[in-house]
Amino acid sequence: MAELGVELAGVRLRNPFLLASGIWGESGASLAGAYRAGAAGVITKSIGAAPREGFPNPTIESYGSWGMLNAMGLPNPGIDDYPKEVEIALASGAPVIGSVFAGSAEEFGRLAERMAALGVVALELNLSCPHAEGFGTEVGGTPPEVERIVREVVDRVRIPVIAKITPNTTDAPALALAAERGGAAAVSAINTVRALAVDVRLRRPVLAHGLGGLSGPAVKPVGLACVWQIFERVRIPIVGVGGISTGEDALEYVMAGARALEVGTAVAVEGAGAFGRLARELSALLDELGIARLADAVGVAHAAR
Amino acid sequence: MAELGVELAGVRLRNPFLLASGIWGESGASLAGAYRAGAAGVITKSIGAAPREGFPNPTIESYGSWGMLNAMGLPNPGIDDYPKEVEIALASGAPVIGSVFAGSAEEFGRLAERMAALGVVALELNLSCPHAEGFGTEVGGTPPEVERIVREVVDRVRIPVIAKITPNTTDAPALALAAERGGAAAVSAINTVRALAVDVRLRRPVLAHGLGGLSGPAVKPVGLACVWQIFERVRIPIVGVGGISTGEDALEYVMAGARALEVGTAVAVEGAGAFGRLARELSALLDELGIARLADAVGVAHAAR
Amino acid sequence: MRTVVRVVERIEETPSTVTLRFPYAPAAEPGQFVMLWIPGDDEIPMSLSYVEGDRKGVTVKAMGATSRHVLTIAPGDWIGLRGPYGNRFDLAPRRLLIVAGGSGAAVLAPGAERVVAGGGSVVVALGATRAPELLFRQRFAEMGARVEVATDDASAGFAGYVTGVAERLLAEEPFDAVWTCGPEVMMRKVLALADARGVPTFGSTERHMKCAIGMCDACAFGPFHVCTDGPVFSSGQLRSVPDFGVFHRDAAGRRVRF
Amino acid sequence: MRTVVRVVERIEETPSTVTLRFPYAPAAEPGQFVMLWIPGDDEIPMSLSYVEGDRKGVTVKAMGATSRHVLTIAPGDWIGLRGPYGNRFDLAPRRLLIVAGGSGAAVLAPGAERVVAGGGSVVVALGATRAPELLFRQRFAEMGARVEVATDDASAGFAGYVTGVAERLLAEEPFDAVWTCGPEVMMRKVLALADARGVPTFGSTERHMKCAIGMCDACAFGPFHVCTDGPVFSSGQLRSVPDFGVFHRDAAGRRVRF
Ligand SMILES: Cc1cc2nc3c(=O)[nH]c(=O)nc-3n(C[C@H](O)[C@H](O)[C@H](O)COP(=O)(O)OP(=O)(O)OC[C@H]3O[C@@H](n4cnc5c(N)ncnc54)[C@H](O)[C@@H]3O)c2cc1C
Ligand SMILES: Cc1cc2nc3c(=O)[nH]c(=O)nc-3n(C[C@H](O)[C@H](O)[C@H](O)COP(=O)(O)OP(=O)(O)OC[C@H]3O[C@@H](n4cnc5c(N)ncnc54)[C@H](O)[C@@H]3O)c2cc1C
Ligand SMILES: Cc1cc2nc3c(=O)[nH]c(=O)nc-3n(C[C@H](O)[C@H](O)[C@H](O)COP(=O)(O)O)c2cc1C
Ligand SMILES: Cc1cc2nc3c(=O)[nH]c(=O)nc-3n(C[C@H](O)[C@H](O)[C@H](O)COP(=O)(O)O)c2cc1C
Ligand code: FES
Ligand code: FES
Repeated sequence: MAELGVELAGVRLRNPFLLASGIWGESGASLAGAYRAGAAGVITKSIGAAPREGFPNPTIESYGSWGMLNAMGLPNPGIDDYPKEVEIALASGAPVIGSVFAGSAEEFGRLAERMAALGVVALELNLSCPHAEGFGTEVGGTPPEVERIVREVVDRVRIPVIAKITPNTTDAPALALAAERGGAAAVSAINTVRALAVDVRLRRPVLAHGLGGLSGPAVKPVGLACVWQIFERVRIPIVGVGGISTGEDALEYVMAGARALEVGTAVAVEGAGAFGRLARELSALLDELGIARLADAVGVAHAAR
Repeated sequence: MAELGVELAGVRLRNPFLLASGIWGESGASLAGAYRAGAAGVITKSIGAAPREGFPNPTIESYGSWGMLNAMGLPNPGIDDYPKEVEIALASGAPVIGSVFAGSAEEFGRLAERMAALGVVALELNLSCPHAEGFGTEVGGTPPEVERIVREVVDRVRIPVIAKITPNTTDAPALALAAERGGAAAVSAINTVRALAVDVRLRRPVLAHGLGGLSGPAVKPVGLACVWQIFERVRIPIVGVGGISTGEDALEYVMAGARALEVGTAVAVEGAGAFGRLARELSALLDELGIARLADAVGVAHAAR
Repeated sequence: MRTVVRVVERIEETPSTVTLRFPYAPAAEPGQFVMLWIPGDDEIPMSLSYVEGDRKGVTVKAMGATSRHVLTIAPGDWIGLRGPYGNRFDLAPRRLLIVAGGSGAAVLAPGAERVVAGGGSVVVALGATRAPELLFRQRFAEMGARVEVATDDASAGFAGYVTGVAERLLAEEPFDAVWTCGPEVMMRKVLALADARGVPTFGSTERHMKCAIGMCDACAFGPFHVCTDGPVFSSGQLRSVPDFGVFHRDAAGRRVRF
Repeated sequence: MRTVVRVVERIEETPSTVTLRFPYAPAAEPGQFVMLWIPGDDEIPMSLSYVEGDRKGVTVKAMGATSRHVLTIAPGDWIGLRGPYGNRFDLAPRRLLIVAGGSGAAVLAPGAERVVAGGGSVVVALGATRAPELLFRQRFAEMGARVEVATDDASAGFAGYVTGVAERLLAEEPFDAVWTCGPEVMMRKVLALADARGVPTFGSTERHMKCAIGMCDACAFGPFHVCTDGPVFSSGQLRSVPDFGVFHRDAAGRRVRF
């Protein structure tokens, strides 16, 4: 049986699969459920300084099996109300990674301190939400912004900081390099891909917010390209995310350069059972290919070039 | 029966559907075939100054019904050998739009002059190929570059110039605005979305070039977002392209702001019959919705906001 | 996968409640809900009050801005739909007690019709603030159910909460199951009453919904998601959820006490 | 949709030609081809020389770098496959003449087997530079076809081009159809010979291929794409294409005279 355990920025994970931010992360019980079902760790919903209702509905549109469009608008209870959810999640034994978003480096720093104080094992900075005005890519879309925010946070907390990078850029590695310079322990890629749907009968965008972000199988090739390019230019570990729904998808990401993985849409589609299935599929695939430890496969596709 | 005809930058089109660049555009007979099958016009393969074999195979990977990955590497016979193909295409009566790519503004200008001299009705500048080193986004990925190239070409030809924009950017409207400033008569969006596939058994990228571009249904939401955003900021007409495979897809693009459309992957999947089907579907849909002229629907989804 | 259709019929059920009927082909079962999009306004969860055939229906009570907007929708207007989502009522009970408050009857009526059609007997304890607001009183009667009503203002039947009626019925008659939908404090009480008699309860719960596909966590209900694990939960599930009847979450995910 | 499999068998057919057999489930018909990926090298079009069941095969003649590389592949090595692509031979003929040159026999053999199995008679005019290069001479004989050979160096059969044999056969015997595959100049000659006798011809053509799905235009052949409209074309189609036997296109799409 292949060894699926990996170490990410000093955090030991029993397998590479983390619950992606924004899926099930509003409540501690849901986070705990993901861990109990087999996730190696869970990333909270991105939490901000104040409660936010997010955008009005419709907030999601499905494309059937290949993709999902959403513009939730970063709804979250706010950091003041969130501690009890983290507590419940931690009580399950799950390594919890706290995701935060903010409108400035200073605010990121303050939030990060508060999140870190809750006992999370690492932080993920959402620098990449493609649709919320004043947040996400609007504050973390360029290398200098990424570097400044990461540095501010790294200076204020003692736990590893993961910078989550947008695919809506000409140059993802430049953003990852900026995160590395700022002191990030890892980068995760990708957040959703900017997208839109129109209802021709109603002559309007489907989502209340208009623009949203695409996730699910259709973005796997996009995420793989980002991870691939980042791996060629940065040294810190990469967390691969985007469209992972089979063990083979997972291994594609690992061979492209990811050390750990996040799963979002597939968990929503299938339920928590997705974690167990992914681990079983990945394990069987590694055995078939004679790979003893998943960690040995990180980035190997680059050697073939 | 709804009126499908549109005018794009002074060119009258019998319907909005143009054959997208890179699909069937290497030979004049294929271009002529697309027009005879119902395309309103045809865009040539992107032609360069010298013949290019493109990347070795594998150059494409299919994701079944929802998408296609390619890294052709801009194979083309070169402008010296291309006149006879344009001649054959023009002989069919087709409005031919000449697509060119180059490594510098100066080279774009020279090529554009030669292409224009062949009698094409307009030029499309490929500023957006996501995978060929030294071309595409590498020379047309930033607003100043786009503006410089477009201006150079506009100064040297008398026919309308369409700038083809990349989706691999933080800010597509900024690129479109740059094209507008440079004197472009229209912008087209999108080219393919940067993407990658890994074969886990072979431990290598599937495409010989590694990185490629995603096309087909999966990129429709991405193309719609670009067209939507561009429409809000530029005045020149927009040509929508990316994942159009039904009449409803077409109307989504039009309502998001496109005045004409290009169809690529769907034509390859279905054959030339796709053009007739698209026109029939679009016409029936307009009738159902009581829209007398397609042109009346351009950008209407923005009014709902 | 969203469908946009034109409403074909509007029926005023009570002064504050309207049924909209529309063509919608996807197969649905009693207990399931759709996301109902009012173009230009919000998209809100609505149980299917008519599940059979291609002409489905929802029955909407005016609560806030969007539901009030729904009441102004006329035949010919466009609505957006996705679903059906969620689980369904188990239709096995032969002697069924239904306890409905407010708009709760909307989700309970289709299942009651199926139970009656299958030869079961159904008794409905139907509550409202006042007599004209008693939803589906006639529909329940017409399907062959026995209806016992309760109104807060004593304008019809038992004067007070419908749980009073339920308590009496449970004491008087044997039931295989209780189905309930209404204010959660009411449902909590129903659960306690039925538990005391050892009758299994199935409650249809409501939580704030956004995605409706088990993704966003807005509808978190203890370890469950109402949109995919519910909306119908069994006694055992309801008892296991500390939130039940105690707090729900607002659009931001904050806990709000009932 | 690409499949990566391990080669299970390697058969040396001639000094320059090797057959690889491998597990590949997708159904295929005589005339169709696959894109054969040699990892780390190119991906090239190859007719299926074995189409039946799950154990398909290709028969590759060394032409340039990649096909030479194929000859070094051993059982256990990985290859990539996609397809089958393209059209198929019409298997109706009862009296079939096959004219094969070079590696052309690879695509013709599976169809010949089917025709013989269906009770038809098959005569094969098989050409090569020299006797050991006569591809599938034994396979044709074993299936029950009559084989008449031609070699450039007179080491077996008719001394000269296989079209010489074809010309004689067409003069001597009645045929319902001619199938041909080989150098295009040869096929052009075969078409002329068959036309002169009024026998319909089906030629399997080759053009540079990249996408193999009718997208990139690399395989443009007059108004056709060899990958999707061919590779098998009828006499009428072949006559209508000015390119046939005159020019093909290189990897850049430039016209190259034969
Ligand atoms: C599974 C389910 C089935 C339902 N079935 C019916 C039904 O058949 N008939 C009926 O009249 N009502 C039903 N509801 C309740 C209905 O969704 C709310 O009444 C409606 O959303 C109120 O919207 P509003 O904008 O008018 O009210 P608001 O002023 O926005 O709020 C009034 C109340 O409705 C709740 N609410 C608002 N938006 C949502 C939302 N997106 N999801 C859930 N609750 C929301 C609020 O939390 C508040 O408690 C159902 C709810 C759920 C979860
Ligand atoms: C539909 C089809 C079926 C074929 N079936 C067979 C077969 O069963 N057996 C067999 O031995 N050969 C077959 N071929 C020919 C085979 O594909 C070429 O011999 C092979 O591609 C040569 O590659 P190379 O790198 O060794 O040669 P190179 O040195 O690259 O070139 C040698 C010749 O092969 C041609 N060639 C190279 N690459 C390609 C390509 N991607 N597509 C088409 N032609 C190419 C060149 O144009 C040149 O004429 C078939 C070709 C086609 C189009
Ligand atoms: C409904 C939804 C909500 C999301 N919310 C967040 C969020 O709050 N913070 C964040 O960093 N990413 C968020 N994401 C992005 C995911 O974490 C993930 O990067 C993306 O969905 C791609 O992965 P997937 O294809 O596995 O879903 C959200 C995605 C979805 C679909
Ligand atoms: C095989 C292939 C080759 C392409 N070649 C070119 C090209 O040469 N120049 C160009 O501007 N776009 C090229 N494109 C991009 C298409 O023109 C189009 O922008 C893209 O495929 C999205 O549209 P679709 O989803 O309808 O295919 C190519 C696309 C494909 C799939
Ligand atoms: S409404 Fe999103 S998880 Fe239930
Ligand atoms: S090989 Fe691309 S069109 Fe035939």
